[in-house]
Amino acid sequence: MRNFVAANAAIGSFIIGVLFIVAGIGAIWTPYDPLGISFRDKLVPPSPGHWLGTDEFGRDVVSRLMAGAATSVWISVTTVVIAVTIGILIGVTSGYSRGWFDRIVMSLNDALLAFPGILLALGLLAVLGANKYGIIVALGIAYAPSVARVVRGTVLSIREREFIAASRVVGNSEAYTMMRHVLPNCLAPLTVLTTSMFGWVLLAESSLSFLGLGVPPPAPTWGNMLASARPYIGQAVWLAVLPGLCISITLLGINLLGDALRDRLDPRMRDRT
Amino acid sequence: MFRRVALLALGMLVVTSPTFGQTLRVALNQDIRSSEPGVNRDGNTDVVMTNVVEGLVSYDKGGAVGPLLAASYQISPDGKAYTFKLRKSVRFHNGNPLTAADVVWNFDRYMNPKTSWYCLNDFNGTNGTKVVSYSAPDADTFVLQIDKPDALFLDSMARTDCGGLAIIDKASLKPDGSWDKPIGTGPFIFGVWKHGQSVQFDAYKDYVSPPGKERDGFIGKKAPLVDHVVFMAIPDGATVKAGLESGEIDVAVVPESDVKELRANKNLAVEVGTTPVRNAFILQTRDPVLRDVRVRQALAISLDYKQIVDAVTEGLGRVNNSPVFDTSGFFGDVEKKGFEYNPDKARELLKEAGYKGQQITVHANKRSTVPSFPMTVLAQQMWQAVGLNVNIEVLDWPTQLSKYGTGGYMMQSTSYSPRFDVASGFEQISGDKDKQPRKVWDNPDALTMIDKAMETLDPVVRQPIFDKLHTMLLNDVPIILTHNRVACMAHSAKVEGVEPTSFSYGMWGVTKKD
Amino acid sequence: MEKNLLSVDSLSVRVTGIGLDVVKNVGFTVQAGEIVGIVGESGSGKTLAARAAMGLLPPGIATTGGSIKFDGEEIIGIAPRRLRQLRGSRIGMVFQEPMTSLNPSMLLGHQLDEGLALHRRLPEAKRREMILDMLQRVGMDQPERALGAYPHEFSGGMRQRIMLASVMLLRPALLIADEPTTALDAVVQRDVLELMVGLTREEGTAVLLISHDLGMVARYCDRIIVMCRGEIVEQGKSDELLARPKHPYTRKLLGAMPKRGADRSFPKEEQPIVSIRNLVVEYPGRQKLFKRDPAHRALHGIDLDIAPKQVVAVVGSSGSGKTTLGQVVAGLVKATAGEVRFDGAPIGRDQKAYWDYRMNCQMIFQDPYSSLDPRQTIGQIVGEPLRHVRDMGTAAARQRVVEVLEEVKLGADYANRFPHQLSGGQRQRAAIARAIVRRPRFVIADEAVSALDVTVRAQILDLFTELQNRHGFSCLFISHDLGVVEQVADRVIVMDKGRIVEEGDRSTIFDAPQHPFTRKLLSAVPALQAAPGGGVRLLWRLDAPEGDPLSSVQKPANRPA
Amino acid sequence: MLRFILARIAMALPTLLIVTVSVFLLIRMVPGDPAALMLGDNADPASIAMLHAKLGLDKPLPTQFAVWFGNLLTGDLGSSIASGQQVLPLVWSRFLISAQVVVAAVLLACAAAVPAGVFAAWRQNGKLDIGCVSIATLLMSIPTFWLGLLLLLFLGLKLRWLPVVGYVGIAEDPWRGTLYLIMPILTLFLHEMGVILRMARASTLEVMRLDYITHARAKGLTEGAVLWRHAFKNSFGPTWTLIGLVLGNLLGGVAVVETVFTIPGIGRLLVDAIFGRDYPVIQGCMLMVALVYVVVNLLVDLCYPLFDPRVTIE
Repeated sequence: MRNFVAANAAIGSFIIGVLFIVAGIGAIWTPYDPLGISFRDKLVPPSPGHWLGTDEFGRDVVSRLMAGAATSVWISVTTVVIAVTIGILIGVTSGYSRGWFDRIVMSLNDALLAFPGILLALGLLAVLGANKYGIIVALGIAYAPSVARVVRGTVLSIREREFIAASRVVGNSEAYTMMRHVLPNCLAPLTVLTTSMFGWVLLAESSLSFLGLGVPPPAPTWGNMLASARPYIGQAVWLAVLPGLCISITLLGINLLGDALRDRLDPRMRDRT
Repeated sequence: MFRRVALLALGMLVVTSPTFGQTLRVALNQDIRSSEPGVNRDGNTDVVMTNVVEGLVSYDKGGAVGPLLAASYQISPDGKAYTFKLRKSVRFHNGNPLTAADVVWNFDRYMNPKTSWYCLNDFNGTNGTKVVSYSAPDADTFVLQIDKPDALFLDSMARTDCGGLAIIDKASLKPDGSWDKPIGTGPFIFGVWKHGQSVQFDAYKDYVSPPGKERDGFIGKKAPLVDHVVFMAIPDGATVKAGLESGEIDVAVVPESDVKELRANKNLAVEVGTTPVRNAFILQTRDPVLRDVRVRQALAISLDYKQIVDAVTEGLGRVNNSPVFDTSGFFGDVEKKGFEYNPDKARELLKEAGYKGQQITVHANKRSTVPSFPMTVLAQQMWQAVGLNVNIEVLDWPTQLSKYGTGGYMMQSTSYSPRFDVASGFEQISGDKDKQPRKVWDNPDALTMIDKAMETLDPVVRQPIFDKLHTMLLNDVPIILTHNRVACMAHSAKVEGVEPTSFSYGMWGVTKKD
Repeated sequence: MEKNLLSVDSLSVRVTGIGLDVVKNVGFTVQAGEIVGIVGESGSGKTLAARAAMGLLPPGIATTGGSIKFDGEEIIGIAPRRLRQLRGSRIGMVFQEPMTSLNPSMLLGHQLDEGLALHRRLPEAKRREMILDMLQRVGMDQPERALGAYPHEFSGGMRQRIMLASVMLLRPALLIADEPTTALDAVVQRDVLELMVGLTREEGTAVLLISHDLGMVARYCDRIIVMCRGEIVEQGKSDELLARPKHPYTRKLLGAMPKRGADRSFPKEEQPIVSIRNLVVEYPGRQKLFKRDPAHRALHGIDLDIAPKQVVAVVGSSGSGKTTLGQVVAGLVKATAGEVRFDGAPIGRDQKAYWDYRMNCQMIFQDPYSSLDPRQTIGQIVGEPLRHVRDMGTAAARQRVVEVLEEVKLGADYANRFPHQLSGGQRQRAAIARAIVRRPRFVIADEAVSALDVTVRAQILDLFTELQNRHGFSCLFISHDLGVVEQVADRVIVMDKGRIVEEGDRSTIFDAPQHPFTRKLLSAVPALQAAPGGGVRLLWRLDAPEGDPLSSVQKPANRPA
Repeated sequence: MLRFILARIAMALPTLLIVTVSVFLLIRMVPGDPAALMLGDNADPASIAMLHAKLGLDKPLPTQFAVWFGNLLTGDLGSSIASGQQVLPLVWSRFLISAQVVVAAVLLACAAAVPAGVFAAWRQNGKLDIGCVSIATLLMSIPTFWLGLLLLLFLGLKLRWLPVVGYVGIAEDPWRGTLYLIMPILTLFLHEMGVILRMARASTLEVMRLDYITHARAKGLTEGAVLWRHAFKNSFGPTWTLIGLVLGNLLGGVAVVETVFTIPGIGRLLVDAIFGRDYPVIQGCMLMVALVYVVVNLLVDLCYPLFDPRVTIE
């Protein structure tokens, strides 16, 4: 099992590492122009010229997958950063202050949780303009409540630990205690959450794109590639299979990595017993 | 014992499949909006409902108006009085005979604002012609007065979006006056409607066909040749294709891109035809950049239309830069001449206009029924090739439409709904932008000419006007029309009689072999 | 020669994943009806050695050699079916943690009946009768009601009795008791042990009692086995082993038992450094939808004076309010009424007095695993209180941290380590360093040594006494452990249910207790008296007071020590 | 009990109110006008004004909300702009269709995943465990829309085992109705099975460490009895909460699967209503979704004491 865990961690890190490298390359260089159309090369099956074939506009699928990786990774990372930042702010203040402030913030939070992301995304997209920034803000706001919940829970449990009392006895102010002792100790569970959330956001972006609410074409993301491949599923199977495969493999990597992180971080979380 | 089992099995069959006989399954990309013609509608609903209801007049396949429930009609010399003679022995689906009194009752209903008839403003004087009075002098005669001569009045009566002024039986309403379901005179009876899923029509065995030897648009020979037609709402194109291949769908409108693949399947056939739907890029002539006609001209002549149309229609469509649809009688040599593809000249024009790479944003949408998105993607590359900095913004359709309605765009890739009358087709895009921001062409000369064309139906008067308008439009470039929609009807090889036009969902005259 | 009921021979147990031997070549025997104790500190392998006898090693840990014979039958490699027949029926087991050793989601009646139904073919009515009878014998007031209840409805002591009942129902030949009372209060601890010993004597069941508490084991066991780091270092008859320990480790264990320190006297007229007047703490009841639960009063008007340089101990069982008292005095909990004065100034009203007090009052917490921020280095943790010392530069602060770390015998190089890299004792040293780094005049120690192993506890107590003598801070020492209190306290305050029931000098309280509650507390704890030859003698301070619910249960014969 | 339910509902009311108000505002902030959509390129100002008046969209926003909210209190959610159907029966009937898919999938997933998870935990680190965890992680990583597409391609088009088009209610035609539901249920089932299996395994592992499991073994119980009577029931709490969450989320958000398999459920109704700017339907759907979320959570909490008697409902 030890080997299994280690192997999983290695596979997970490898997949995510490759993803980031591909995304990094895809952001600056791709074999073909991911937006460059070519009438003659429509729906070319995988071949030496186009390793993974071309799509309905004759655009090279490898290039689009790479550029899509760049967009997807960029969106996911930025979204997670936004969600985590907002979530931490809300979670820590509400968890640490408790009382009526906590109650109000948390009922707002619950309302947001009960709100389907798709509607929120559409609304914000329309207000912010249909581009990837809209998606980022919308998903960021949609996922911040989950972070806030976890952070608040962690804060509540950390508050009860004796080193917080110790800090107060020393004469430290509440704000200092929060910044210096509470916040750093929230980070371990947050790391695990952040990893999983990276996967959720990737999936959410793909789902939204699939429903036609995501990053608008022609800019490629895996989700909208998959969505626009649907009509060609009979003629050009690779178009539908490849982006889905990319999403699945990435999610697998994230899940494996998340598990490994949880295994690594949990014993320390439990060291109070 | 064995017989009892067999009987039982038969009994189960009866329970599980309530419909007997020939059933034609037709895919719709969206459920019909309502069963109330001309009130709660969209393009699909209009045509689907022509299976059930009929008006006094309607279109033939060339877009000319002809009698449907009327046997004939006469227009008074002053052009203000219309007299319709009704066809004899026409009965509603519930067996009631059609009389002129029914027509009066229907007009009462449509002209009542409470009905919220879609075309009320085109008949009550708000947007032009006003119906002054109507009456039924005898059971077969209906007389109607309008306030001024209007060459297009019959066309308005035939308009499918107005419900074709469908004549329905009083029993279509519930006792409280609210809508129940349409009891019309069409070849099919409105059957079970499962909202969001499917609507079933059953053959009207006692249907009396209008005169004619063969099918002719919405008129001509009409007869229900299958027992049932089920229109199934399937929004997803891939699913539709799968359904055609598996035999679960008999008839469907398919995108051009599927034609080749489907034709390769020997169980399927595809009919192709063109419709008066016009696909276009529209340009905001009041935009700081596009105000300069040279920039607009450059945009127009930097496109290789043949390549774009071939690409988006898979070689099935024809380039048409004119608002006159290419199957119209008015589509002549002048109209055939469109924009001249000349990238070098486009670059020159841009230079003259002092264009310095200002960004031009084109709104497009990804609705599967229109080529808005692929057209824009293809055009973008050609525009970029001559140095136009064009950016695509994909919007959802309601958003694009609301920007269209307020004129809040630089360019949009859009499609115009069919107008069988060519003058109406011009009127659709032209008008005073101050009053109606959605209008794209506000050249005052053009507006005067369009008004003149609407006063008559005489081709000798009209043709030169349309020719002139077409030429002016090519010069002004408020709109870049590319081609008329290609209708591709895929159907099972067992099915015959499908017509791939605007009338495609009219299922009379269609047969299905076992 | 008596027949061996259990005989373990050169047993080795290994953590297979990392190849660590946790029990090495251990051999011992248990005879029928005998009570044998295994004593050792955490990590000594005592629990694993005993569990191996039932084939109940946790996953990832396995026997690698030796033999275990129960009633002549080899346990290692036995068929699972046969092993299951032995378990419960012939060998029973009682666990340490009463909170987790009963299934929380199963009715007690079912849990008690489960083993009985499995091993004894008896009609249901008969089984029920047996269960009720056994519950009565373990001192349940309403056995009938207990059958239809869930474990969480009972206190820890009660649960341990139920546990005992469920095991003894089957009259096993051997009972393995793994720290059966460690998690309980001293008073309850004694009750449960007496009950266990009484019951097993009656049924003739042999007991293998595993404990870290040498005093307790010596009190009840015929023979004692001492384990250290997986090996048996010494075994023998209880009184002999106590009186004449041979192995140095045994001697070290005995030496670590708390002993009364030297008496100190304090001038009466001096102004108390901290004085508490009429202190009341109420916790508001939970807010329900339309009303509030009644408030819970944790402290009922406490008065208390602490003289300079004096160590005042507060003792009491759990729920007595002693921890709340410490928290109020430390300023962690707000008092509902009453006041705390520092140097005569009430700290509640005067900002300056409060800050003065804050600077001079520090606290040592119970759990060294929770009281140190896991994300900071020991240096940061210890140095943190110096932030508030005016006119102390960074260099001076660093110097002070090093000084203090050396004082608590950690050494300067510990400053860069993180808490999880330290052992429990080292962490508690760091916690003490943090408490004294600002040279406070008053320290609150809340169960400061309760979580530590016996030998470590002795070292920490010595360190504490040494520091207290050197720096002369006053101390409020909160503990449930009378032995520890006897070692360090100058004055003792006995609390029960939020009130002070008795207070006085150490010798008065320990030698001439007045209040029945104090007497009961004392009676539960054994004391050791140094005996010639480096050994000790075991003494019970007092007999169980009258009216003890256990007096009906037959008590073991009091063997002379 | 009743009091607890009332209290929970009282607590949920602000949440519902916030959802209601924000949906109302948000959807109206989005550009697009239902009247313009109905009129298409024939949208002259007079006709739009007429339609607005008919739909009540000409009034100021607070008035519109007051009217809608007032009707809501009388149980009237208005009628769809697009189809004219009453919103309440429309939303309810679509919800039932979604619920039938979701509940079936989740029940099946539980039936398969919970025992598998418990067994995997029992055989921790064994081959069975590693196999289960690997499969679960893999299943969890496949997005439902892709999984659905692959199933459609394989089971529907290649093998022709199952129909790919349309939907028939179970009530009208049990046999064909079932055939249509197999693929969507299978898709959701596979995905949720991964999630639930991991949770069941993790929480069983937590419990397996506790003394009462050793105690049960020490009584001589068979491994089966230990596992089911002692481990399973105590470990089911967290899994149960997760199942509640999954149910609550799925019931409001199976739009993707419904789109792939053309099932007229509430998710697709919502998406269609959004694209059609059908305000009353959007509001009705959202209210329903939020309500379902609240009710499912309430039911989960009410059932919790069955698995853990320490949790009481008061």
